[in-house]
Amino acid sequence: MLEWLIPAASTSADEIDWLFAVIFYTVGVWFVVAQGIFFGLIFKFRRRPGVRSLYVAGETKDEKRWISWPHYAVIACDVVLIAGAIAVWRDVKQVIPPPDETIRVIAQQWAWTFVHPGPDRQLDTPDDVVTVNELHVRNGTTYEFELTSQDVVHSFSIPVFRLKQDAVPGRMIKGWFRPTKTGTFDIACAEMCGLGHALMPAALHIESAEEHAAWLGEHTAVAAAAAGSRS
Amino acid sequence: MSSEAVHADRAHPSYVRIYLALLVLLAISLLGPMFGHPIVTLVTAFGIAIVKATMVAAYFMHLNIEERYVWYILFVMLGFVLVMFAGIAPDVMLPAGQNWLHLPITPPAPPVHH
Amino acid sequence: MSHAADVRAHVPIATGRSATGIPTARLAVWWVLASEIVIFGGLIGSYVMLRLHHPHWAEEASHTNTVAGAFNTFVLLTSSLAAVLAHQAAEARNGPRAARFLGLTILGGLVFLMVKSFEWSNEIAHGFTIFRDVFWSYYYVTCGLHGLHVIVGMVIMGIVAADARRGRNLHRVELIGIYWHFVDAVWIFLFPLFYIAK
Amino acid sequence: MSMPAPAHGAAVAHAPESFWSRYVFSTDHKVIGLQYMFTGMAMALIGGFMAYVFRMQLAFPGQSVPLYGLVTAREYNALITNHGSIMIFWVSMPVLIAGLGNFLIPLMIGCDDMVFPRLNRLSYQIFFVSVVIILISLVVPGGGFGGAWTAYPPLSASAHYNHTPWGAPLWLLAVALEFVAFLLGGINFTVTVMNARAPGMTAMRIPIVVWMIVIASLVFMGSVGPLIAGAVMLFLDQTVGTQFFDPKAGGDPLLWQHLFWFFGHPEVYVVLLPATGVVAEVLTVFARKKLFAYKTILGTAIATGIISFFVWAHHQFVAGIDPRMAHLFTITTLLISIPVAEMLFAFIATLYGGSIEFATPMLWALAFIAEFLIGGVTGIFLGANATDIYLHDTYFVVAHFHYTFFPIAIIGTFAAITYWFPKMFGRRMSETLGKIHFWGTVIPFNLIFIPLFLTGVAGQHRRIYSYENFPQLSTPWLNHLAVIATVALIVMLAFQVVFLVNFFWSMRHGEEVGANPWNANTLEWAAPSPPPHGNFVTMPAVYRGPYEYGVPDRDLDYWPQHVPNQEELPRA
Repeated sequence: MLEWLIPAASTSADEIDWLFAVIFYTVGVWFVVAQGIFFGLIFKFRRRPGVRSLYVAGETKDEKRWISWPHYAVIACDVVLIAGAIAVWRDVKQVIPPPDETIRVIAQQWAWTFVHPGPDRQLDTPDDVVTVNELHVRNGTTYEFELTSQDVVHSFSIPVFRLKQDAVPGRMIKGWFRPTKTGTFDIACAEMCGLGHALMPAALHIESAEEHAAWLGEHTAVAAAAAGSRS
Repeated sequence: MSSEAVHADRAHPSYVRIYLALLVLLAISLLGPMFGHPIVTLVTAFGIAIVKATMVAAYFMHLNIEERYVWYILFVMLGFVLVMFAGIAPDVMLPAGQNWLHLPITPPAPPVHH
Repeated sequence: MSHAADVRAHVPIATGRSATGIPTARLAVWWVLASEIVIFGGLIGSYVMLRLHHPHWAEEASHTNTVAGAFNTFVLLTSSLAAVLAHQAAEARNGPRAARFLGLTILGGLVFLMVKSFEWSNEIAHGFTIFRDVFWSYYYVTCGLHGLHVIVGMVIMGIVAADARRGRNLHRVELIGIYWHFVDAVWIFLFPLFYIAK
Repeated sequence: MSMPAPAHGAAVAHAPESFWSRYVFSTDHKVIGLQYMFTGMAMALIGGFMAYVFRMQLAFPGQSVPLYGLVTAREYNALITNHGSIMIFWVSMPVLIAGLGNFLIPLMIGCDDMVFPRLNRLSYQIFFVSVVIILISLVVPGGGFGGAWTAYPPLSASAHYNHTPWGAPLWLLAVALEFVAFLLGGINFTVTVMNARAPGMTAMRIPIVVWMIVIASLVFMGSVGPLIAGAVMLFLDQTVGTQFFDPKAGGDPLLWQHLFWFFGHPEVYVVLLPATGVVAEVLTVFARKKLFAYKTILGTAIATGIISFFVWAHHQFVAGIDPRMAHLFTITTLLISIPVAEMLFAFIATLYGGSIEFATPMLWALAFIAEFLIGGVTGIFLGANATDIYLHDTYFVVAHFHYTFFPIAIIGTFAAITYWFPKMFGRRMSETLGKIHFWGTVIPFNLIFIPLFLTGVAGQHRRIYSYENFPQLSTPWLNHLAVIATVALIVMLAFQVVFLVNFFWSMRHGEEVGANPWNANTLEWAAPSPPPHGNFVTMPAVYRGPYEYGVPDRDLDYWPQHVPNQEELPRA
């Protein structure tokens, strides 16, 4: 149901959207029932002349079941939701599938630097493509990212991937995504990082294999030329 | 206030003897590192610190004759500290974990001796 | 008694009640110590984590002065003994004797602070300042916070001793003693943490 | 009227006092409670004005805000940071814990004052200094601190990053002083309730609200210590240049996050519990019902307090903590829903068989339950680690948070003020104005935050002063939602004028009432309205629990705690 509001463009997004829906319907039922009983009681037991309130201590087992049964039901729902949350988290954050490519993401006040592995699909080779505030990925490819920060805490957030990971200075954090839809989307910083926090947008370009190869070709040529002129 | 009455009536233990025991423990904790074995040092340093602190609490702070729940209050607070430690240590204490690692730092150079 | 004096001397009925059996003031001291446990616990806990994280801190720790630390432990233990003897004297309603023992305790605190300042000035002179490494930041901040507690304890103890000499508020001798023993117990842990484990 | 032995309270009550010693440097718990409450209300106006300014910026970015002017990014950051800090530390805490605790605890447990009146006064004075400091921090060179109320280092640790060389340390100093004030106050509350109860006031006869304030004080005491230590470290980082949280030197930014949230999450329950206590008192009085399952409610409160120490890292699921730890914290977080839900069930069950009168305090109490349910169920989305990846730091969090804190700090407070106003000032507030104010607050409140749930789910991040740079996150319909929220906020703020008029008018001109206008059972209603210094004419003793409403075979449908079993009150 999240796709009604924002497109889902990665495998993780589908899983998270599924969990969101499960939680939504579970707590939705609770919410409707609880509010229904609540307002029903308010209406039924509004003050009427000559009617005295009942004396119910709620201490006997017989009376307590009115709260202990819902209590057990809450526990049951919690168990289901915990299981769902753990399963999805495991897939999304904990276990990184064997990646096709690795990209490096470096956050700083107030820009994103992306190191793409280039046509050879290996990082730290001469054909790496370094861009600022612009990330190009190939549709249907499993990417691992290595996230670091140069100064303060930032957060690497791609809403269409349902991806969010803080970039913490002093540590390198890995994650992964696998795009499923082409297009251009927003990347944002989601953690307060100073005056320019709102000025950290980056563009995510998810391209088909051909488009991506063309883009890489363009940029590796530029990179190679730059490297050549420098040497 | 019955406990006040109990307080006034009870015989004080020999505080000097407890004090001497504490000094002996202090000496042991100083001798511990001389064995050169890390586990011995750990036990003589921190094991004995716990014993000493318990003795001070029990005899000098009179927790041994105080209402029992004061112990509980203090231990619950210690428990919260342990919970805090257990929750934080996997991130701060370990050099790396699942999908993350601390980037290396350069330790400070030895100071220049004048 | 005039009205103004009456207001000043007024003690609420509440203060004299003791539903738990523990006198109100002593119960409050226990709660103060309970909240102090988490403050020192937070500081020491973070120190231990980072200490185990950084292997080079052992090297830094080897520059602390174990002899001075051990001597200070001895001084604090001795001052605690004086504090507990003061309490014993106060329970026997012997105010002047309690005041003399409290004086000894304050003296112990003074010696502790003098040794500490000797240590610190020595270390700073050798380049081990608070800025050198996070280890030293913890060293100065933890011992500094503890030292602050020593100073506060000495000031309060001076007030209590002055009262006790005139035989007033003798129950406070026990309260300040409990606080002092707690400060002592904290030091008992700081000593191995900063001076022995190397 | 029989007077107690004049050596105690009563004699002092009539001692002549100057304005200063009576209202400013008083040691009377009621005066100190009202000082906290008025200070909190004044700060609420400041925090509300801040909300108005940044909501205007969000609805109409880049346009001059009436009564303020243009909002720069720096000012926006300072506004949201201080809105959050002020509303939590200088509104919720002083009003719900310190204000209500001071005013109610001695009255409700039947004694003449706190056990340490001068410590109590000191606690307010420290608090007042912290208020002055936080207000000064807003106008110093560089502006107020803008690193969010969580103050994550290294941003908060160095002016090089946050560009507020004065604002950041002053903010931290104010927060730390506020902690010290509430630590002193909490110790005082706890010792008072433990030791100074009236004869017969056994543990199971203490009104729930007193229990809640004590549990909250203890949770605060147990959780704030590490953050006080952390605040010392961060303050040194900011001012003298140590590197406790600087990763380049071996410090760890995550350490602060942990220390902060180890306190920050229990803090939610620190303010929640007193508010639920208020709701319990009001529900029973206006439904004329015994509280359903007193012991269970008490048990859930204690369980909530304890579990709250095990959940903090759910604020940090995507902050770089080890992903395996996130599982543990998800489990504990969803577990904490169990006692809280059960407490709400018990409140709802209390209504069963009642005779519900819709007086203003009751409306507020009922609104608390209805609105807090929304806050509770949306919390599940954030407690589940997987959905939190997406929702973390979006407006969904903001909306969820306000659906918990608004019922706590605003609705709960209004329930308390309207309910205890007759006791505080000896007069009634206007019911008509009260009801206008109620609907004028609750309806706009929902119109503010339901749109924010939607913008959050659509991906809008919080703490962004303008979305113009994000083509996907500034679509027209998201902007419409922002405008709806902002207009609703302005309407809600406007309706607060009704409350202020009602409050100050009723203080002088409201209908005078006797000691027990609501026919309630708890001990504070046995004291005159307003109670004199020393509270009770005769120190009361307690014969039964606080919620004996509708007892069969009695003429009256209430049975005050201090009335001996044989005695009947004259018919009201």
